[in-house]
Amino acid sequence: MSALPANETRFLAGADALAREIADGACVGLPPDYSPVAMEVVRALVRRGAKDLKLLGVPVLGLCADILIGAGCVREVETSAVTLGEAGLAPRFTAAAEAGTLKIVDATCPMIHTGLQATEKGVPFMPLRGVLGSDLVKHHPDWKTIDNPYAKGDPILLAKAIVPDVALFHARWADEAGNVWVGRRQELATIAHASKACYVTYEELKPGDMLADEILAPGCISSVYVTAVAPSPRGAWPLGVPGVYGIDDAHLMKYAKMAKTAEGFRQYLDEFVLKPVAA
Amino acid sequence: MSALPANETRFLAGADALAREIADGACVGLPPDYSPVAMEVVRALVRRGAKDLKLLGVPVLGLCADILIGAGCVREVETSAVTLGEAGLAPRFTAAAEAGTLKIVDATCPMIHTGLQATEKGVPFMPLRGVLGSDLVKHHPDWKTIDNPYAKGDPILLAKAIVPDVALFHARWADEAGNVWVGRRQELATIAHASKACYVTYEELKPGDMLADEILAPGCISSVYVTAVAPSPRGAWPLGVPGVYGIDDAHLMKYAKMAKTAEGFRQYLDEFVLKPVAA
Amino acid sequence: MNYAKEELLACVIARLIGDVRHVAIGAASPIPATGAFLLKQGNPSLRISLLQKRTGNPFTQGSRELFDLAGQGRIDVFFLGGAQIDGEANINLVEAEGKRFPGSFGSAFMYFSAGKTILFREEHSPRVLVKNVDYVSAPGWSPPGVERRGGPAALLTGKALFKWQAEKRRFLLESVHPGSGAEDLRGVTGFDYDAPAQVPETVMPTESELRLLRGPVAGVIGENYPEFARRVWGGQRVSGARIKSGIGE
Amino acid sequence: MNYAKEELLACVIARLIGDVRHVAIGAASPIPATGAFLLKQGNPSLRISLLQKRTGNPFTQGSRELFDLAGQGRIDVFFLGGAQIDGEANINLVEAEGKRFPGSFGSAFMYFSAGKTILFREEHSPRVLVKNVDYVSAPGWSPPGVERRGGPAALLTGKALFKWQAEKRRFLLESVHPGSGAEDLRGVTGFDYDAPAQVPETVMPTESELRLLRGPVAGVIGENYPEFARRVWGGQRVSGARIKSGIGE
Repeated sequence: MSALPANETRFLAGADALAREIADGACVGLPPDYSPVAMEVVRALVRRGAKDLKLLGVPVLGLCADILIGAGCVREVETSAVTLGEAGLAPRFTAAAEAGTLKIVDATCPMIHTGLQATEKGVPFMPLRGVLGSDLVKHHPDWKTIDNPYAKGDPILLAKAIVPDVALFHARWADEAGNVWVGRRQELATIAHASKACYVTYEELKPGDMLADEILAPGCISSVYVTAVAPSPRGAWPLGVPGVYGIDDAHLMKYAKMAKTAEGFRQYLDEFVLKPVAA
Repeated sequence: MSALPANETRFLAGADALAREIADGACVGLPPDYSPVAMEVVRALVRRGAKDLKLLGVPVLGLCADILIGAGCVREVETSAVTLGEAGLAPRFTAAAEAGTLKIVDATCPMIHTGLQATEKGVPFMPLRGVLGSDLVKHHPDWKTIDNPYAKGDPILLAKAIVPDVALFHARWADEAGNVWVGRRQELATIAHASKACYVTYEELKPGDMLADEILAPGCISSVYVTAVAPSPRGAWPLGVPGVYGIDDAHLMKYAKMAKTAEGFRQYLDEFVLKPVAA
Repeated sequence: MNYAKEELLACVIARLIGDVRHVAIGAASPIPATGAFLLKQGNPSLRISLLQKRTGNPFTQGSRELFDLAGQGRIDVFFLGGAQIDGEANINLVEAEGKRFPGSFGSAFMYFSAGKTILFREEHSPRVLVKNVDYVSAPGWSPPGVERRGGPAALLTGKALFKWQAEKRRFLLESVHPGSGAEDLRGVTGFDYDAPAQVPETVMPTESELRLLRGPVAGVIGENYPEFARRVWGGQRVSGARIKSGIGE
Repeated sequence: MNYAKEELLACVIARLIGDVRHVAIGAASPIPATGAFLLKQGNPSLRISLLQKRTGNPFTQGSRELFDLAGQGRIDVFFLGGAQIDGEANINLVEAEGKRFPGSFGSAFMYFSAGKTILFREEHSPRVLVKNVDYVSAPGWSPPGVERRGGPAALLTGKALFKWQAEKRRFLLESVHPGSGAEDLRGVTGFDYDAPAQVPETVMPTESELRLLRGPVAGVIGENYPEFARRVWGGQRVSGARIKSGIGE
């Protein structure tokens, strides 16, 4: 009855099968590097030559965006930042931005959360305090300043509802009912709730239904939101999964170094992306 | 620096000590009967003769409200409903409403959630679809209809931010760091985030810090929001704690029967409330 | 085969739900829940979200999530009742004639946001089915310009089934339940409605429907509406409970 | 006792935070984090929320919770930097002179919502400290009528400490770090500022501060900023890590 896909989770073979479901041109909502990122799907998107993606950082982007941008898969990003954290600037993002080959919509973290929360609630906008006077407001196509209807002379900013085509992330567990467990990384739930489709890779399959377990349920995203899942052990590498494996800082440093030049980046792709790598 | 209380959880002796912290006249946010209710504190409020409370149902009220209303502790309720579920109408609420001795602000569930979410985000209002044309809109003092600033001729309703003085509920666990675990009952988190003070009784104390545990953290409310906790084993009785004990349906039926008359209700208070009862 | 009135109503509800993906059931609605779980026996992929499911509750974000799901367009069918329901499908859950009812719950939102709403009230009397409700908890229709995803689809009572005609803003009598007395219906209905010359009788439960109701459905309903299950199925509940884990949600 | 520049800056930050309840630290801010954890050694009830804490992250509602906390007025102190910072305390994290920086992060919100913000940027040069930023990621002040809970309190660089004068919308030089050359400061600062006739020298770290930094503080920082800890403290990190569980957060 609605435009949303059927609410039964499909089980796919792996990251490459999942990457084939993400259409060229899609707006893809992605978590930050410290929230499980479906890195193996990111590599699979490069392998399948994805084109014209719009990446939405919820609320910031990191390694996955830099790889996709460097590989030519991305037309536009909307984000509060693109950064490799301690490993420094995201080199391919920076190069593309400075060359003018990438459309960038600059935002600020809570406005992205707010726009997704609007979609989560089914409302066309949601207000946020602050931000006024920032040049972000001048340049963002979807923000509006109104007068607070509850007070006089009290301007307040509105975020327009953001509707990603695809939510993409990695989870510690999926279960046989199609639920996924993301623990405290609840920005992933917000992306899932707001997106038209939601694709998730997982470390491990749990038998049964995690929603029947009072302890696991609070960290779950119900299968009602999950379009398809695929197994991808160590699928977040070189990023981490809290409680399972940490961020591979040495690899991030290596990436930051190699990706400083277009040639180094191509070499990185050859070595770590274009042939599927079991980390 | 802010009006909010210091963010270190205090540990109180029990439900009666906790009830003494809730001032007469306070606006108290309460969960529904199927989310852990701090029933022993409700009984303690009756024992200490609390007065002029305003009860906010998030989003509906049940047994706890009916007892407090019957005992004369309540000046006003704002709620989407007061009900005993399968045990039928809430008899003391119904009697007080029909006698005109209770101020009632009628709301609808998602508008209460929305008003609390506004406070949670620090914004003065938040919109919600639907509801327009309901007589609730005519009578609610804090709702406003505006034109969607993103479209022409598209009226939309706003909820004003709701700021309860007190959030009051029961949790399965508290830990030594002052965090509480409420599992999937995340309406409790919203009440805690939006309230000026938050009081929680708990079934059991967990050693250590649950936020350090990736599995327990997602069901926790951080101590940053928790003013004070107190032990109260079986403190939700005759209501339940998911995964620990169920609702005592027979007792609810008994209550519904006894509370049909003012006399029966006084008898119920004598038997189950005025002397502390270990269920 | 004999059947209880509740069983007949549940069978009608199963048919009214139809071929959808996601039914949500609010507070204290054992008969709608029974109808939904009956339908699920033949359509295991039907998702049923019980707001008050006591164990394994499907919502991980608390009671807000049902409304968020509806706002997102992920709830196809919802159920509403009313202390009063009028001929324009407005419902009143608040107060009438000096009497106070529990309150509007989520009706004012869900009536707009669910794909379709089935109105259900067992009592069929001029006291309940009125010309105009005393208080509009949730309106049956909205003027042009007011965003509204869904609205009423049908009204089921203990005596009859009405179809909602959105363009005419009027109910059409679809069938009268066996033994309810079609001839007296206008006398016990406080609002005017359309009716065919020949009013069909509501289809009775089949034996296979009754077997399902008294077996697996009674089991799952008994977990969440114990009083109701005891009243309707008494002892059968036990046999249902035994196989409950096979049907899940 | 010798000290690293980072240690001096952390000690200044600890003093700037002052007597508050809740400090939040955003992305990639090892020196502010070091200052906060140093302060916590003497004030164990100080709450430090590290947005990117790798284990035992304090947020259970994901990255949104930091901003919600600030919106609720529960964050007393926050830190911001800038590719450019100007004399009116505006910051630019987006772009300048053809160069692209990571982006504004949460600055445009946190600068308004935290009780006070400490501006921190190690590089003290006319390239960073400019008359007017090329792009306002977050404004240093807001016109009357614009709701704003907090704003800048101070600007700390690798050379000096400035106090923000809200009423004058201008920085006041408070102290110059040992060996930074007070006399040259106007030459390397692109904006105008007030200064006392005699500019004091920034207070150096004490031995007890250095002992805490190199012990427990190095341990907790090493967990979350491993590169930084390696660079500043090298081997000491290990001894810190051993006692980390005793200090928690």
